[in-house]
Amino acid sequence: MAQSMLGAFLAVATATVVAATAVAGVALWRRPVDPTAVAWSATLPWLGGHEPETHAWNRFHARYYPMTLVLLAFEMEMMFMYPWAVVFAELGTKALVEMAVFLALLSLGVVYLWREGGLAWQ
Amino acid sequence: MTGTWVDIAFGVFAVAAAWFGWRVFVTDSMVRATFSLLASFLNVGAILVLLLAEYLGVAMFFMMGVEMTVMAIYMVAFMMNPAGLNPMQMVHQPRVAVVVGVLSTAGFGAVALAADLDTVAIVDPDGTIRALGHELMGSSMLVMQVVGVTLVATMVGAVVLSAASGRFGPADVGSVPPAIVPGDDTTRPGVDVGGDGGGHDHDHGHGGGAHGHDDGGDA
Amino acid sequence: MTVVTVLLVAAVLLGIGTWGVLSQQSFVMIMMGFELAINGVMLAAGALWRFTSGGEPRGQVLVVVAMLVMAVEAAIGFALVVAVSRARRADTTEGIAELRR
Amino acid sequence: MIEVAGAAHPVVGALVVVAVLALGAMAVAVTESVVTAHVAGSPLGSAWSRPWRRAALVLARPQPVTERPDTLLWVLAPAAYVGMAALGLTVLPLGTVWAVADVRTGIVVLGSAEVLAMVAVFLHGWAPNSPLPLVAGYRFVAAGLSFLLLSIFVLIAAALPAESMSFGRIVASQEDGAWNVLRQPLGLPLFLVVALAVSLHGPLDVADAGELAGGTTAEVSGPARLAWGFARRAMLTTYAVATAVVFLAGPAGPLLPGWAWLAVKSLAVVVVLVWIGQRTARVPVERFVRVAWTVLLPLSFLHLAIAGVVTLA
Repeated sequence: MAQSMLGAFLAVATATVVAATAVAGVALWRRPVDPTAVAWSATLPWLGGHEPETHAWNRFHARYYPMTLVLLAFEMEMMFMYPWAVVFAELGTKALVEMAVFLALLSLGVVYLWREGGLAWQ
Repeated sequence: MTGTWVDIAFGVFAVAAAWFGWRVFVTDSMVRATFSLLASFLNVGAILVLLLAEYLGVAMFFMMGVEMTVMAIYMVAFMMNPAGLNPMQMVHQPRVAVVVGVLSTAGFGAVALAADLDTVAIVDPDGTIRALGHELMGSSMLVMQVVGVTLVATMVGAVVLSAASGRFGPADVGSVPPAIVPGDDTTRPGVDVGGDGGGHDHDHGHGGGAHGHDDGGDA
Repeated sequence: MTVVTVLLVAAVLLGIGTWGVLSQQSFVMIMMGFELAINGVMLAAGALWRFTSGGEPRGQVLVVVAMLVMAVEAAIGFALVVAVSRARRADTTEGIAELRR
Repeated sequence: MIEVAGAAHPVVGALVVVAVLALGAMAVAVTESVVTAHVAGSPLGSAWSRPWRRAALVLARPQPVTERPDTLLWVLAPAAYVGMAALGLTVLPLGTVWAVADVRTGIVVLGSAEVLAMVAVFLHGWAPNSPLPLVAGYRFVAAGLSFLLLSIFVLIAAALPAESMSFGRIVASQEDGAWNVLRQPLGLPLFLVVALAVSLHGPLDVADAGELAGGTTAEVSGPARLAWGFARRAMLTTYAVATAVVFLAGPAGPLLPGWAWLAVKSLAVVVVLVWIGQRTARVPVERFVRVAWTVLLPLSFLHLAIAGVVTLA
């Protein structure tokens, strides 16, 4: 059975790679702008015709730092919830209560984030 | 899949994991560094699937995908020169680091070679997920609830440190010296806003350092 | 694929991670080094679980705990980066002069 | 009765996945065109063929050149995005007893595909070295990190009665009991939000909408643009199939063969998704983030509680 599990993942991997490669082929097929026709714009971003005011590859401050950090901690609960889901029906109320306590605990963190204004753009 | 194919797949994933891990610290582009680390994680996840730890391997894809996306945000925000357009050296004590790195590999590897580990076949390879579920709901229940408390503490700590303003105004009031000119952030003692100020006096040649702090747009 | 070969791969990842932690100056790059080292630890734990424990579920719990360490390290580490950058405008270890005193 | 199907031959599986994604993307394109024409009240006659004419036009366009783009990542981004649509599709049952690979960790695989798709969109914005795509990439990540939790909770709730994370078992559990759309009523709307957001459609089309200056696609034209357009429709296809499988018992149904039922149900989901997209205004990302964490996340907790109690009852 273990071998058939690996066989299943071989099929998963093959399909993923084949589909991705096919699209990579299309995306590779690029037709460059004739640089003699539009000389100045040939190496600048197009931006719908606007002149770029900044270099894009500069430092970029995202405005949602606290949310990302709370998510990092919060999503750890997934590691416990998936196996929990599999044995849930078997264990019944005990499993329900246990996960309710766990999630209630974690929700405190989210509530704190919300109350501190961490969901607004910083 | 037969044993030979598993060995071949393991070899490919192992080499890829190490190679991408090495690329993290030699590429100039911060986004490439971050997603090289992700690629290393994905290959280790694939090895875990080969090791029949199906759930842990696949979950690695999930968890590390999120973690590295967040990592990329911070890499671009807090590294001068995120795209690596100006090659620069951002390292210190390089020789010591290499020696210690090699030594730790050798030491750990020697332990692996020397330890006389008995191979025990997995009793129930198809029941590993269910077994983990029973473990977490049974004898490791305390682990899970302690983890819950740890995570809450982490979330609160992260919000306290990273939120610019809480319910009661700016988060760093009182923790920083006031500005010389009222309201002018740039005249605060100890704040470096010059193009080539004291905070960045080591050997990375670039021009986009401190003045890039405020360049970011709104997402 | 034997327990020894997998542990050797884990050792290589651990070594590269250690090298990264010690040689990098930027906070975020140092954290990348830590994460790569933990990556090696998780692989080693997976190998020992597979080959020496007979599928004992606690071995899997160990990997989950390693992942937890990584998440906590990342969350608090990034938060510190933001806080230090906001207060001191520094983003490398050398940038915080106070730590030298 | 759905049995765990094991695995198809890798070559057969790959061909089926590519075929389904291609057909699905075409169906989505035609649906979009027809629904748009219907909503606008314009004649439907030319709407059927409009996607093909537009594709031909896009193909003929030249590709702008930016200064020092990250070419590797630029090509990789649409490929990875389609790859993740394919990855998600492999674990879904596509016929009564057939899936490419009905693995035991199905819902985790779909979740991983969703997360890595977010990475692909970010890279698509990063790679061209142009401000507008970059901003769009960050915008999408803010949304992505928020809707992620919803999809995980919804899929975990579906796994409760199935006692398994495999999609085959999830379908089987619905044949034994009621369809999930009835016994887990909050799940479908929550999952539709996720489907729209991850496939860059409708009110959550924050990454590459035309009105947002093209977003991550601002610097992409010609074949690469066609590839991206295909990719986001392929992703919608995967999520439509997933919706049909998780909430409408996928291939289950009388008379018709399983794949036909799945196709009918998936197409219905596509029509609903596209229609929602045409009838609702785009949500600013900041507002979406706030709503996702303060309204939708508590709703998904409630959903989980309902699913748990119903499973035990």
